[in-house]
Amino acid sequence: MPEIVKLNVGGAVNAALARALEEMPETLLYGEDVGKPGGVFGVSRGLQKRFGDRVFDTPISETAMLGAAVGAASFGRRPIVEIMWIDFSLVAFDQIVNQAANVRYVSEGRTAAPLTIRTQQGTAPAACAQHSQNLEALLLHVPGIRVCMPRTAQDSYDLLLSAIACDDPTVVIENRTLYAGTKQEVTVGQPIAPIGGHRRPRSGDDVTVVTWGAITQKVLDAADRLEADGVGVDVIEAVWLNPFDDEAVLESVGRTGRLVVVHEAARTGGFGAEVVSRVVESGAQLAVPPRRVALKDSRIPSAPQLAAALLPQTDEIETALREVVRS
Amino acid sequence: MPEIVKLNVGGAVNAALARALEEMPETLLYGEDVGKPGGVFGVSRGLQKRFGDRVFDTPISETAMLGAAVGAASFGRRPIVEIMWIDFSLVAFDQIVNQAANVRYVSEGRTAAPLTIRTQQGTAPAACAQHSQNLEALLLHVPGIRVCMPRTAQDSYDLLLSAIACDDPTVVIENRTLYAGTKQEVTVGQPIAPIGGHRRPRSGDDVTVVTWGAITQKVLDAADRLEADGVGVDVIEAVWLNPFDDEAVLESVGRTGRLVVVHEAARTGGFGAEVVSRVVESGAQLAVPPRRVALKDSRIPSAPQLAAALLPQTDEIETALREVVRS
Amino acid sequence: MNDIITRGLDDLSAMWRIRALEEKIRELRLADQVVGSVHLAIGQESVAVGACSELRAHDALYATYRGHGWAVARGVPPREIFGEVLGRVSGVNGGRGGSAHFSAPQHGFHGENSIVGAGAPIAVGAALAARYDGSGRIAMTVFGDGAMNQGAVTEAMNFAAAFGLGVIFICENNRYSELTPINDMVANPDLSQRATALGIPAVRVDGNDLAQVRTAVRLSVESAVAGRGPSFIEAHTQRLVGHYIGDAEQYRPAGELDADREVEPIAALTRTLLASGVGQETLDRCERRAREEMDRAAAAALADPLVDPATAKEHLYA
Amino acid sequence: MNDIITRGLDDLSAMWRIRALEEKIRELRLADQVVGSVHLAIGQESVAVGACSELRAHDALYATYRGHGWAVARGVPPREIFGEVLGRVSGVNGGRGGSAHFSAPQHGFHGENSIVGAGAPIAVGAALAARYDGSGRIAMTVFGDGAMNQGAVTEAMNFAAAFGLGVIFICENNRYSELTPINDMVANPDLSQRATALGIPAVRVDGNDLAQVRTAVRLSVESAVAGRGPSFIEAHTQRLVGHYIGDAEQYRPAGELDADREVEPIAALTRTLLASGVGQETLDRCERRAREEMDRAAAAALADPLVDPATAKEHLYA
Ligand SMILES: Cc1ncc(C[n+]2csc(CCOP(=O)(O)OP(=O)(O)O)c2C)c(N)n1
Ligand SMILES: Cc1ncc(C[n+]2csc(CCOP(=O)(O)OP(=O)(O)O)c2C)c(N)n1
Ligand SMILES: [Mg+2]
Ligand SMILES: [Mg+2]
Repeated sequence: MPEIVKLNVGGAVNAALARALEEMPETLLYGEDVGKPGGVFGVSRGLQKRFGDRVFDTPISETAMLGAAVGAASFGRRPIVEIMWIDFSLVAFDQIVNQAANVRYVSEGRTAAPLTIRTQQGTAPAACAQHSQNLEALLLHVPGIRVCMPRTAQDSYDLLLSAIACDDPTVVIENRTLYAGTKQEVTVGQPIAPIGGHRRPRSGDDVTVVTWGAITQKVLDAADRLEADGVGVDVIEAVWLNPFDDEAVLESVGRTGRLVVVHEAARTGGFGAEVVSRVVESGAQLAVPPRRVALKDSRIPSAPQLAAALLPQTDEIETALREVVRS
Repeated sequence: MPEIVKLNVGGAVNAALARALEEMPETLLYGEDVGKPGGVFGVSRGLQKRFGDRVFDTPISETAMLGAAVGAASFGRRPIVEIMWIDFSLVAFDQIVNQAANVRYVSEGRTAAPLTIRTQQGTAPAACAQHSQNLEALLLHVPGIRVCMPRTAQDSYDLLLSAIACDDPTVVIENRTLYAGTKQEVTVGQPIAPIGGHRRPRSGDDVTVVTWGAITQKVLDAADRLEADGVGVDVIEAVWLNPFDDEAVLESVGRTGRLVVVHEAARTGGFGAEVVSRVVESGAQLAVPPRRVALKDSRIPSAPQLAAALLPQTDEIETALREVVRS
Repeated sequence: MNDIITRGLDDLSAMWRIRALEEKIRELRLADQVVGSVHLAIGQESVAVGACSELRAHDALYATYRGHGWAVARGVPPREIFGEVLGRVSGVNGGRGGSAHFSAPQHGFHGENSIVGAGAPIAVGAALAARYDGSGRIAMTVFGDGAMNQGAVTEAMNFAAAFGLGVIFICENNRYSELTPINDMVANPDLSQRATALGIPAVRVDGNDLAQVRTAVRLSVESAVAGRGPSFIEAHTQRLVGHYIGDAEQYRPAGELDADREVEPIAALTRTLLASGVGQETLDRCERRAREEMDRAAAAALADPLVDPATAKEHLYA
Repeated sequence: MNDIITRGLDDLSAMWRIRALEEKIRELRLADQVVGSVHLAIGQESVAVGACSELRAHDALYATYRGHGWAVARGVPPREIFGEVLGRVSGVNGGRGGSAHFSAPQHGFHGENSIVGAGAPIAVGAALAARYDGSGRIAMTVFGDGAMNQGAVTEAMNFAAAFGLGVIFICENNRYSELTPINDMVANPDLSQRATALGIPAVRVDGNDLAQVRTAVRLSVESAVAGRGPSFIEAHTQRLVGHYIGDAEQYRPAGELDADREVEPIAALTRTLLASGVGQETLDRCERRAREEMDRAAAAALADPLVDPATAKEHLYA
């Protein structure tokens, strides 16, 4: 019984969590302030009331939270754990990399860890260096962990459900600056899709942009500016980063012969390098060298004007696109 | 008073530590079993006897160990902390990424964290999945952290001293399979070099290989096989990964027009992608698409025959080189 | 006036300086002149004032994101704090730290930390350094009740205990970790017992009582200086505001805030001083002077130039 | 024979099975038939035998890299353990886990863990699941003295305590963490007090005394089943061998090993049974049968085919 409702991103996450708790009795939802208070971003509001002790608050113990998820998952539960900021996952990275990622492989498939880590990342004004990082690349270097980064309300709903239904440890990386945005039409209640795939919020034949996360909006703004000048930008939004949709990217680059990758994470060692590498290794013919637009390698200063100087901005993306198209 | 002595890699590390403790009274050396027992690999043997309480054992508390290094470093000490296996750094990744890396930048240069993390990584037969990872790429995505990977006895000595003398947090990633190797001639007592630079253990004009760490030996073996057929392989060993010596790589690729990157770490999101990206972004003309040879994305199984099937082997490197040269 | 009253007025002024600074920051935040996340310690001032009054200039303090008051108590100039949260050149870290992550080592304020529990191991390092440099420095680290459940804090306490390092661990138990009551997250509400179990002398004090805080800290300093290692102080306190600005505080039981306002340290000390015969206008002057100082400091900081974005890439490496 | 003697002989046999398995693995390791890191628990068998005898089939056990004995005590067939460390198809995880990281959930053995302390939070999850599935399952996690200093263990204990989860924490205090005495790394050698401070009932037992281990575990199981939450048991024990094969054991004070050999559980129980009138040949038979079983199992595993490298990429994802 699919249905169209108006939800902002936070509401869409809430709706997806509610549906998962409703339809999958094996789900648990927990994290710091997730239960009674309904989450520091209000995203789990009302769920404890509705689902009782399957939704609960935890001590500030990320290692225990994630370890407990690994254990509960191997006994038929499907835990959904909120790590309030991706930066905090670093106090418990062992449980993701050395524990969750190994469960299925090392046990030769005898055990599994169908758990979902919901977290959020990104820069916001004056959030401070320890609350500003974009760390998807760390997770993407860990075989065994699935990763997605929804942006729209629809994807925030859909991808979270796909992640929860997925039988492997999956990290859903949201962005707190999007939660309270305007309401969008979201189709809810559709069958849950398997993980994987991409989105193409703009299409064009002149240059391919691969991007993901909140910065996609800046890419779209830049694309609109080029569009106004008759330049067609093919924007591949890699909402799933593991599995990554190589084919979509290669098909697009095959048409455009030009590639720009944009991410908010630090340039060096970011996943943009992987995308560039896969494209050039494929033998795709590029008319001009590929480009990455990303955080200039740095820590993130609190003062907004300083951070802005380091982060990729619409103008910088536009310039990169124009240069690539021009050459 | 430079002098040539015969040391294996473990001995070279020991000699470098002894020299640092001797010449830099502000150094401290600590870690689990590092003091009295002299390290589980014997690498710090004799140092506690010689340098007293500046060399000590610690509880199994990596977070406390690294946090204490950050604190002590800001008060004029120069701590050298051993993290026994790089895999264990994940229980304390916060102290590296959110703490050590931020000290200088966030304080606007008022505070510094001149600490060295000595660790080792790599695959060894039946080491198990939690003692086998090559994780340099995680650190290389963290602005603010310097990283090197010595392999020869000479570099194990030289780079460690450069790292210790460096005024930023630096991770020296050794490889336990090399410690007990045969003794090599090592020049000790030279002035300590600044961080940075590369090595070129083979030179040639037909294909460039960029590699680092223990697997360099397999690259050299493969290069020798090609050499026998008159194919010149230019091997750039990136002993320093941050700072990375772009120029050396671009110069080599400029001559050869062919690039292969080899690392033991997992392929996806490995630092090989960064190297490939930097080369192609530079506009370097490649005659054939670049190639990466790396761990097939996987956890590492204990059984040696299984692990061998996933790890890059000399044959595979040789094949990649031949294919690249042939095309 | 006798000594007790003089000290009382000094304390009152010290607390008012913190509260006035924080209320000013709140005002600027609500006016969107300050942006981002701001964590106030309104109601908790006595712990910072009492503890810092027992530290020596060369001791090292490590605080959390809720650290403005501790910085003020350590002597960080208010204009530099305002400048910091406003991204001005006068900012103590040129705007790079911000409200939740600034430091001023020149004032013995070795920084806030926005990762729960992460400051504790770092403070241990400051005490470790003192073993070798002959400075006699001790380190103090302050964190909340919730931080006790973060593994880093236990590791830090054990490390300090095992090596007899001069660290004072102060747990400001304000009953809540963000929006969640600490007593729902532990089986034993006496958090100090965790330190005892690690071999660390531990006490629980009424954090609203400056004398209790001072005595506990003084004994801890003496113990550390004498080489007897770390101490732990659980100081019961309360925050009279939300965890962050905008916190709807729905987690508070009815009447709690009213009761807290009765016992909070500025109200309590004001009452005591009044009962000791100090005149209302003397007390009011403490508040007024503090507010005037902070108004001036904020105005000065607002008039300071913004940090130049061209400097954003500096100081990543030596 | 009376019941006590019967039980004693069963226990002796159970301990001999573990020791014989481990000595066989050591032999294979020294002959380079087994490769890599191997951690033996020779001397510690009584803790595993006593604790596992009180668990029910559906309970979940989490061990460390030093876990062979716990696996045997849980009922994992020796041939599958030998197969595992030898990389054979008969291996309980097809050689992917190896000596230090294998698991056999079908026997309630939810795995070894080679990260110190990391198994404890995972065990908490098994108990958490039991809250919802009506299974009545309880979880047991065993770790060493050194693991107490890893933050994960405190976090796990508090998590279990706060939520009243049915977890039994067993700390095998064998006096050493690798090559370092635990008493040099803590200020308070009574590790059980850390659990008490978290609100967890805790006891210290002589791990060489099967009756003490059993009683402590039985009470803990009862308490967990009754919904009274976690328990903590510090079992004092000793390893008669190095931390790893090849450990020179220079850290041992003179005479320590001789004293340990006097009290170690197989020697102790053998003495008791002799004193109770059991004949030497009956006791010898326990040992001989165990050794024969393990020789057979090892031989069978050695004859099993190696796992096919072509399967190496399987099972990364669902
Ligand atoms: C490792 C980590 N987990 C979670 C958070 C989010 N967080 C910030 S403050 C806080 C509550 C801390 O409570 P408490 O320790 O009692 O200190 P208080 O804020 O009450 O002063 C939490 C959960 C964080 N910053 N770091
Ligand atoms: C997080 C982490 N740090 C360090 C190690 C290396 N290590 C393996 S076993 C061990 C000693 C553990 O001692 P204890 O907990 O007493 O257990 P025991 O080995 O005595 O059974 C250490 C330090 C590790 N595996 N994981
Ligand atoms: Mg609190
Ligand atoms: Mg031990």
